[in-house]
Amino acid sequence: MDFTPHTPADVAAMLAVVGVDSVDALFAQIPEDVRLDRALDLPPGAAEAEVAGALLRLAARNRTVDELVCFAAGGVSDHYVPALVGGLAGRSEFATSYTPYQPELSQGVLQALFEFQTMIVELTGMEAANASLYDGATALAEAVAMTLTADRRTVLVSGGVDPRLVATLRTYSAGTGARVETWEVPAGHGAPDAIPGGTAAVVLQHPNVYGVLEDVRAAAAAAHEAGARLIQIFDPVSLGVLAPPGDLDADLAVGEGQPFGSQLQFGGPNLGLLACRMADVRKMPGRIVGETVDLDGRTGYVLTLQAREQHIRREKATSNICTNQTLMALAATIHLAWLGPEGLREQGERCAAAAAYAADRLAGVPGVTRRFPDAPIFRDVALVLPRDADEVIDRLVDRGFLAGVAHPQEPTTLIVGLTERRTRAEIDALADATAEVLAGVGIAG
Amino acid sequence: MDFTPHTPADVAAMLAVVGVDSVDALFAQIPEDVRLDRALDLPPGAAEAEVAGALLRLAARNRTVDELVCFAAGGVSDHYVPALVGGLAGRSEFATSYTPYQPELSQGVLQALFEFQTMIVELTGMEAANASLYDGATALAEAVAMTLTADRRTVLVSGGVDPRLVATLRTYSAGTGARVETWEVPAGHGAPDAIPGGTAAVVLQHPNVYGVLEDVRAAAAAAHEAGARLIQIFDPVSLGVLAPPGDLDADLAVGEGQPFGSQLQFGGPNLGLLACRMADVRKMPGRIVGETVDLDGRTGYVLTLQAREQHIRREKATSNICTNQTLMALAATIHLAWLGPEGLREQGERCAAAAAYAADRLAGVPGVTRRFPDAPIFRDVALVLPRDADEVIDRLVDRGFLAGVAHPQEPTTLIVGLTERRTRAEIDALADATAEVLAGVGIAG
Amino acid sequence: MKRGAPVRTQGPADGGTIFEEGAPGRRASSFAPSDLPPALVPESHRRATPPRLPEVAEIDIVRHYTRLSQMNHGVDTGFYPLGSCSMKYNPKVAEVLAQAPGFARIHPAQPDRTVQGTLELMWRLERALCEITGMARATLQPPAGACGELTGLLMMRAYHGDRGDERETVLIPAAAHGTNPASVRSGGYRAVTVPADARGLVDVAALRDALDGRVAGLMLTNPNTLGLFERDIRTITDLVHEAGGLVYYDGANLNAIMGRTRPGDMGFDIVHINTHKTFATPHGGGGPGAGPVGVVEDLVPYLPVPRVERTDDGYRTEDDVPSSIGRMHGFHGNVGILVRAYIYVLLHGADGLARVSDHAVLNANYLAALLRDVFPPVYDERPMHEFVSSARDLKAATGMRATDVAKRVIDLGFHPSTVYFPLVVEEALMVEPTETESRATLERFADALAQAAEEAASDPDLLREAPITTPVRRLDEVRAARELRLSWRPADGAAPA
Amino acid sequence: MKRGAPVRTQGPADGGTIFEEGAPGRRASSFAPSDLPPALVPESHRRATPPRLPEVAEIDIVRHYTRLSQMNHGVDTGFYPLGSCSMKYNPKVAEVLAQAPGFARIHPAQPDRTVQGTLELMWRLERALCEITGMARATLQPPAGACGELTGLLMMRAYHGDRGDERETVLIPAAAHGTNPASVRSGGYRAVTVPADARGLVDVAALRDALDGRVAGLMLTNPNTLGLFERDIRTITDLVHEAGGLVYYDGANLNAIMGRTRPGDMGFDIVHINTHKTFATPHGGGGPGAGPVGVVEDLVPYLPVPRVERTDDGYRTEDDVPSSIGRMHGFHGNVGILVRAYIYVLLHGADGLARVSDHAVLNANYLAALLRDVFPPVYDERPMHEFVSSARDLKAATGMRATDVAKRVIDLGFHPSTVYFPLVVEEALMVEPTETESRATLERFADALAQAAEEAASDPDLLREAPITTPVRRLDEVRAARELRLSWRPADGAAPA
Ligand SMILES: Cc1ncc(COP(=O)(O)O)c(C=O)c1O
Ligand SMILES: Cc1ncc(COP(=O)(O)O)c(C=O)c1O
Repeated sequence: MDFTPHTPADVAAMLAVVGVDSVDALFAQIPEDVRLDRALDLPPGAAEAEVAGALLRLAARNRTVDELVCFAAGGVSDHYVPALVGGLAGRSEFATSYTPYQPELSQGVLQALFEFQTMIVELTGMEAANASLYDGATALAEAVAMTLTADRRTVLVSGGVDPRLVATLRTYSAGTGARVETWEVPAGHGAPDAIPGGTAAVVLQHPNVYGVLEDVRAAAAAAHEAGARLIQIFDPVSLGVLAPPGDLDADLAVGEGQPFGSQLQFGGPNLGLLACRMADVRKMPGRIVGETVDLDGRTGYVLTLQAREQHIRREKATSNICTNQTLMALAATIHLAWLGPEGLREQGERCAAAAAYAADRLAGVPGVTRRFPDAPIFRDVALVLPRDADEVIDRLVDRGFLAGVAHPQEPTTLIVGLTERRTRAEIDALADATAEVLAGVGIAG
Repeated sequence: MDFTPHTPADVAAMLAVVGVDSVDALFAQIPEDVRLDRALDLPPGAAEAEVAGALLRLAARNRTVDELVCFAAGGVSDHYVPALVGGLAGRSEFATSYTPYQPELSQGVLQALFEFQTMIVELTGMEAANASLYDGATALAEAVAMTLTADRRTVLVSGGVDPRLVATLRTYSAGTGARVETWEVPAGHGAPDAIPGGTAAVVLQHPNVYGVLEDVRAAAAAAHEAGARLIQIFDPVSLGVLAPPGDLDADLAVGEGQPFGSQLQFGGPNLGLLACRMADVRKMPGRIVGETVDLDGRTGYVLTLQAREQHIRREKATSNICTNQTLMALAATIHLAWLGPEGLREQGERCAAAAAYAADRLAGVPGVTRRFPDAPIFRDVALVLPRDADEVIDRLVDRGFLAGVAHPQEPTTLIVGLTERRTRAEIDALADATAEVLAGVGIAG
Repeated sequence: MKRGAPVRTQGPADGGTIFEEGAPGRRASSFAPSDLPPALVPESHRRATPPRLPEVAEIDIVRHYTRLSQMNHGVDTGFYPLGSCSMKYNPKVAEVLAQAPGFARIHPAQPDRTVQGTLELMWRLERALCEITGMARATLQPPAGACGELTGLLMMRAYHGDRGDERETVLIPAAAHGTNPASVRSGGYRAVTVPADARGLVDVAALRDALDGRVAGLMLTNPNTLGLFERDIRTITDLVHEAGGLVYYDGANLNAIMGRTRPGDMGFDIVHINTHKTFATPHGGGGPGAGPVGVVEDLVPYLPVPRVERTDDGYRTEDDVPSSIGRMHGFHGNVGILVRAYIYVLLHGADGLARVSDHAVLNANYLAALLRDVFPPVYDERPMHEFVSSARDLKAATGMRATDVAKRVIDLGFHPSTVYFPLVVEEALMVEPTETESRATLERFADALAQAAEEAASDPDLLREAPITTPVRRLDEVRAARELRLSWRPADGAAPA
Repeated sequence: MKRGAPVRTQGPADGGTIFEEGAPGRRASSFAPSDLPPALVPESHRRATPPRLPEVAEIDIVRHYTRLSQMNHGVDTGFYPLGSCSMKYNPKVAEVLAQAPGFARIHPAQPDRTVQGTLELMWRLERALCEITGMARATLQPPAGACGELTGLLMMRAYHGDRGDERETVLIPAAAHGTNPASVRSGGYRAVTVPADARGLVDVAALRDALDGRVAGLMLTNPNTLGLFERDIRTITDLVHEAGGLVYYDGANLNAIMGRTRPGDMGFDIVHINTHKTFATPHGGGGPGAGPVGVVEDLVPYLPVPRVERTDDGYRTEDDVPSSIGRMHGFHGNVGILVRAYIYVLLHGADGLARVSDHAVLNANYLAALLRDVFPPVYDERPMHEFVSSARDLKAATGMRATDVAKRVIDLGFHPSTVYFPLVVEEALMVEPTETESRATLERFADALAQAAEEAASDPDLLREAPITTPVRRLDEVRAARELRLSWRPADGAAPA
C-alpha cells in the first residue's frame, strides 16, 4: 500500500496540465544507462494489519526489561517515565513538524526548547545550553571539538570515562585531528598527573564509569592552570543530589539525557546534552533558541545565533549537525517539569540508596569484590567477578536478570546500575542468583 | 497520591478568605451521626509507577486475542482497528470534554457527531440516527420503548435474536411494561406465524444469532399489516454487502457499533446504534446533533431536539440516557472514513468468504453438523457439537483458540464468528483442533 | 497562563465535513490478499448501491479530525467548571494502562480462566466502591449514571414485588437532575416532587406528608443538586424506611464527601457512582461513563447478572441468579472505563480520596467567597463541592442574562459554568470547580466573571455579541430544530442512498 | 478544507513559560515508599541549592504543553512544502508499533539472544536499504543525515589512508546543503566548490579541471538540490573514480527516484539515507532522524561497529572489526526510528515505494506548472520531486521579497516553502510538495501564492504586515541575537542557581 491520495483521474488531469502523457515521461531525463530496469527486489506492499502482525511477532522475540529485572545502565537506564510524557510530546502538532524556520508557525516547539535549555542550565549550573545533540557520546565529541585550537589538539581523557564514549570520541577525532590520550585511575578516580602543553581539554566523568565520585574542582584547577578546558561528563539523574558541573568549575558539561522522558529503545533515540559558559556560546554546535519580541512587542521565540550553523556558515560552521533530537528534548522537558526540584532530588537519593545497598549485598557474594571498595559512589557499582562478566550476565538472564554491563576493557568487571525503580527485594534476588551462578548451582545456562 | 495542586500555603490563604480556620470546618454541616469516624479501609495511595506495575501484572493474567485465535463474536468481534483511530479519537481536546452545552467551544465534537449520524444514516439507509446509545443490547430496549403505545404493549421477538439481547430487553421491560414474546425459528429463520393485536413491534435480527439471513421485508410487511413496527437488529459490518434496513422496510434499526473503532475490552465500552425514519425522530432517545448557522451565517452544529431529553423534559423524556458513548462514536466515524465504501464492502466480503469456508471445514469434522445446513449465512456459523459447546471451547483454549460462543439456550450449539482477520490457515487449524478434541486426542484439558 | 487568554478558538470553522474531503475512488484502507474462495451471499440479499461514506486518504482523515479537535474545549485546554459534572483532571496513566493489550484485547465471552486479571480487577473495584459508599455489594454493569439509576429502580421494583407490595411513586426533590425523573418513569414509576425549604434542603414536613404506602422510595443526592448538605438526612432516610420505602443515592455528588461520610452511613439503600465524574474517567464529548450501583445486604439478591465472584481457585462470572433483575447491558458494562476507575482508586488510596473531597469543597467555598459580591449565592448554607449563584440581580439591573455572562466569559478565556440548571433557580449559575484546579485559576475565573458583570453595565455589547474568539459565534438553535438537518447532504440535496 | 483557511493560529502566545506556572512546593511526581537505608553521598559532593525546575501539578503540565502544541504547525495540521525536507504524511501505524514494549523496553547492552527481534529487524532493514540504493552493506548507526555524511567521509578517509593516499579536498556543488561542506570539514577535509552550468547541473568541464590527486571524493545529491536530475551522472562518477576519488550520494532526495534508478547504478560508492525524509519517520520540531549509510563492497571493511550479522543460529552484534572506523554513536543509533522506517518499507513494498517516487515527481511537476506564470522556475530542466522558483521578478516589480510572500501565505492558510535556499538562487522559493498531498491541496496552495503575488502589487501592506493570524507576528531576530536570552530568568533577573 502507499499513502498517496492520487486517483487515476487525478493523475490524468495532472499529467495534462504538466503536458506529458505518462508518469514515465516525467523520468525521461534519467539516462538509460543508470535506469533500474526491473522492480526493486523487495516483497510487495502489505496491508497495515499484516505489518502490525509481523512487527508484533518480532517484538515478541525481544525480552524486555519488564521480563528481565534491569541492572544494566551505562548512560541509558530504566527509569520510570510518567505516562503524561508520551501523550504530550507525541502530540502530532509537535511530532509532524520540523526545524522551526517559520517561527510564527512554530512557537510551540520553540518555546518548549527554550524551556528545555533553561532546565539544562538550571540542572548543570552552567550558563547556556543548546537544544539537543544526538546522544551523550556525540555530545562529548562535539564538546571536545569546541576546545580544539590550532596549537592545542590533545585531549586528556580519564580512565574513568565510559569506554563507549572514548571510542566514539576517537572515531570523530579521525576527522577533527584531536589526539586522544587517556590517564589511568588506579584508585578508581583522580586527576591526571601532568597536563602536557598543547592540551585542549581534560575530560572527566563524574560520577564515572565505575560509579565513583571524582574531584572535578581539582581537575578543573589543574586544567585551567595548564591553559586547558575541563569537560565534565555528568549524569543528569545525579543533579538533584550532587553539586552541578557549573559549581565544580567545569567549562563544558555534556551528558546523556535519555533518563528523562525517553524509552530505552535499544539505545536510541537518545538525547545529547551540552552546556557551556556564555563566553563559549558562539562555539556551541546545534540549534539554540532565544527569546525576543514580535512587531507588537509580544514575547516570542526564534532560532538564534544561526550564523554558527551549517545552513548559514557551511564549511565554517561549529558543527555539521542539522536534524537533532528535538522530540527527546521536549519529552525531557515534560518529564523534568513532572519531577520538579523535589522529585529530582528524591529520585537521585533513591538511586544512591539502592546503589549503596547493592554494593553491600553484592560484595557479600562469595568470590565477588568491589572494584574500588573505598571510593564513594553514586548509583553504579563496579564489581570484580571470579569469571568473565559476560558469561555471568548470560547465566543471570536465565534467572530473570539483566545483571549489568561488562566493562569492555576489563572482562571480569561487572558494572551494576541502579535506578529508583529497583527494590530491596530485587537487589537481594540478584545477589542470591549471582551467588548461585558463581557457585555453579541451579539451572543449566 | 492525588492530583490536587494545593500547597499548604494555598490552603491557608484560601481558608482565610472563606473565613474558617480549617478544612474540617467546611464539613461541619455533616451531622455527627452520619460522619465516618475512621479512614476508609483502602490501601494508602500509591505512586504512578507502583500502580503501573500492579496493573500490568493483572493484565498479564488475561489471555488476549493475540494469543488465542479469536472466533468468538456475538456483537463484539475482533476486527482490525487502524492505528490512526486511537490517536485521533484519543486527542485530549476530545477526550477531556463533556456534553457540548456550549456549542461555540465544542464544534469539534459536534461536527464529528454530525458526521457520525450521517454515516449511520448512509450505512443503514434510514433517515436519521442519534449520536450513540450504550450498546447494541440497550439500543434494542430503547427502540422497543419507542414503539410502545397505550394499547400496543406486546413485542414479538424472533428466536433468531441473540439471547443476550433478549435478556436485556426483558430486564428493561420490567420498567416499561412491554410484554416480550418470542417465536420459534425451526428453519433457523422466518417471520412470526401470526401477529396478535396489541403488538407494538416485531423484532428480527438479520443476519441472526445463527448467522442466518432473514427475509426482513416479508416480516416488515406482516408487521405493518398488523399495525406494528419492524425493528431490525443489524450487523454494521454486513452493510457493505447486505441490503440495508432502510431498503428492507424496517421502521427502526439498531446495532452494535463496536466493530468500528472500538477495542474488545471485555465487551465495553461499546457503541449502541439506533436509526429511524424522520417521522419518528422526536421519539428517539439520546443526543442528536443538527446543522445550523451562527450570527454571521457560518455553518455550525448544535445539540437539537433537546426537548426530547431528560434535562429538559424530565419525566416525559423519551429516555433517561444522559452520558452516552460519544468517544466510541467518534472512533467509529474515523474508522468508517478509513474504510470508505470500497473498504467496507471488501471487509464484508472477506467476513462472508471466511464464514463460507469455515462452515464447510467445520461441518467436515466428524460428529459436527451445521445447525441449519441449508440456510444462507453471512459471517457466523452455527454448529451442533456432540458435546457441550462450553466444554469444547474450554479444551480448545489449550490449543490456542477462542472457538466461538455457546448458544445460552442450546448447550451443544457453538456459534463460530468470522472476521476479515481470520485466514484459511487459522480456520483449518481450528477444524483440526476441534476434530482432535472431539476425538479425545492430544493434551489433557 | 495570563488572565483572560482566549481558551482556544483554534482553527477555522469553515472546513466543511469529511464528506466534502477526498475524491471519488480514493481510499485509505487496505486488506491482506485473501486466499479464500469468494463469499456466496445470495444476490437477492445484496446491497444495491454502496453507502456514501467518505472517499479519503489517511492524510485527509488525520488533518480533518486534528482540526476538529482543535475546535474543542476540554479539561486539558482549560478550566471547565460545569456544575454536577466534576470536570477534573483525568490522569494520563489511567489512559495508558487501560490500553494495555491485556485489558483491551479480550473478548467478553472468553472462559473465566482466561480473563482472571480483569475479573480480579472487577472484584477489587467492587469491594473498593462498597467501602467508599458503605454498601454490601455492587454491580459494575451500568454503563452510565442514568442506567445505574434505572438499575436501582428496577431492583426497588423487584424488592417490593417480592414482598407483594405494589408501589407506584418515587419521590424526588424539585432540583433533581433530569435523569432522576426520567429513570423513575423508565422504571415504571411515577415521579412525585418533594419541595425544598428556605435553606434549599428537603422540606422534612412536606416529605412526611408525601410518604404513604404508594411510595416505593426516594431519590436524593447529598450534597444535593444545589451543592448543600442535607443536614436532616438521617431523619429523611428513617422516614422513608418507616413508610416501607427505599432510599436511592444519586452518586453524582460523591466527590464532596469521600472519607467524610458515606451514603450507607446516612441510611441509603442503593447508590450509583459516576466513575466519569468522581473517578476521573475521560468521557469525551458526552461519554463513555460507567455507573456502578451498590446496595445494602437486603437488595443483594436483585443485583444484575452476570456478577463476578471470588472462589477458592480464582474469580468467576455468575450468570445464574434467579432473583436477579437480569442483564442491564449486553456484556459486563463499560469495563475499559472500570479499569481506569480502579487505577484512580489505587493511585489515591484512602488518604488521596479524602484529599480529593477536602480540596473539592475548599475550592468551591473559595470561589463562592470570591464571587459573593458579584453573583451572590442563592442559599445561605455553606456549599460543599459546588454552589449555585444567580444572575437575577444583574438581569434586573442591566438586562443581561446568565447566558450573556457565560458567552462573555468564553471570550475572557474560560469555559463557563452550567447555566439555567437547576431549573428551580432563576438565572442559575451552577459552579463546580473540582479539586484539581489551582487557587490561581479560581482567582482568574472569578476576575473574569466580575469583569463580565461590570461590562454588563458599562459595555453590554461585549456580552451581547460574545463570543467572538471562537470558531463560530452564537448559533441559531431554533433554526436547527426547525430545519432538522441531522445528516450531511451533498449540495444537490439528494437524499441518502 | 476551504481555501485560505488560517492554518492554525490556535491559542494565545501570551501564556508565559512553564516556570511561571505553579507555586512553590507544588509537585506532580511521587515515588513508592523506599525500604532501603538512605544513601551515603558525602556532604562535600552534595548540591547546595536545588535547581530551579518548575513546581507544578500534572494539570499545569498538561495544559501548558497542550497549549504549546496548538501553537505549532505540522504535517498533521496542513501542507508543509519545505524544499529538501520531504515533509510527507507519517503513517500512524509506525508510531503505534514502534512503541510496543518489545521494541521500546529493551536495553542496548542486553545479550544478543534476548534481542533477536530487533536484531532481525535491523538486519532486514539493512538489506532493504541496500536493495533500494544499490549498495552492498550499510550501517544503521548514524542518528541523522549529517552524521551519515561524516560517517561516509571518515570511511573515505580510512579507505584512502589504507592505500597510503593522503588526500585533502572534497568537491561539492555550490548549491549543496549546508551539512555537506560542514561534514567535509568535520571529516578533516577541505570543501572545494564545483560550479553548475546554465542547466543547473554539474559543469562537467569544470569538474574535470578540479579533479586531481588531492581530491578524496565528490559529494552530490541526485536529483540535485535544485530538484534537477544530473543527466551526466555516469560521466561524473567515472571521472571521479578515474582520479582515484570516491563519490558520495546525499540521500536527502532519494524520494524522487525509488524504483527508477539507484545511486549504486549511477556509480556512487557511499550513500546516506534520511529515514525521516524518505521513510516518513516523524522528526518533530527538528528531530530525531536516522541516517543509515550504505557502501559498495570495497568500503565494507570500514563500516562502523557495532554491526548486526546473521549467523546460522540467529543474529548477533559484532564489535570487533579492526578495519572499521569505529563507533559513530554511543549505542546502535536511533533504533526506535529505524523500527518506523522498517515499517514504512514493509507497508509500501517494491510497488508502493515506486508509487511514492512517481507521485512525488508528479506533484512537483504539477505544482510547478500551476505556478509557472507567477513564480517562474529558475531552470529549464524538468524538475523531479521538488523545484526552485524565484521571487526576483516580483521583487523588481513590487519591492516585495520572498519572505513577504511566505509570510502572506501563512495568513492564507499554508506553511510556506523553503525560502532563500539554495543560497545560489536569488529570492529562492524551494518547493517540495511530496507525494502524500492531493491535487486539490496543490491547487489551493498555488492559488494562495498567486494571490500573494497579486497583492504584492495591489495591496503590499497585506504582505508587509503578515502574518497576522498567528500567535505572534514577525519576530525580532536581530534583538534575539543581540540580547541572547537563551534561558528563562525570573522577573527580578537573578542569574540561575
Ligand atoms: C446529579 C446527576 N445525576 C445523574 C446524572 C446522570 O449520570 P450519567 O450522565 O452518567 O448517566 C448526572 C450526570 O450528568 C448528574 O449530574
Ligand atoms: C540535501 C540534504 N542533505 C543533508 C541533510 C542533512 O540531514 P540531517 O538533517 O538528517 O542531518 C539534509 C536535511 O536537512 C538535506 O536536505
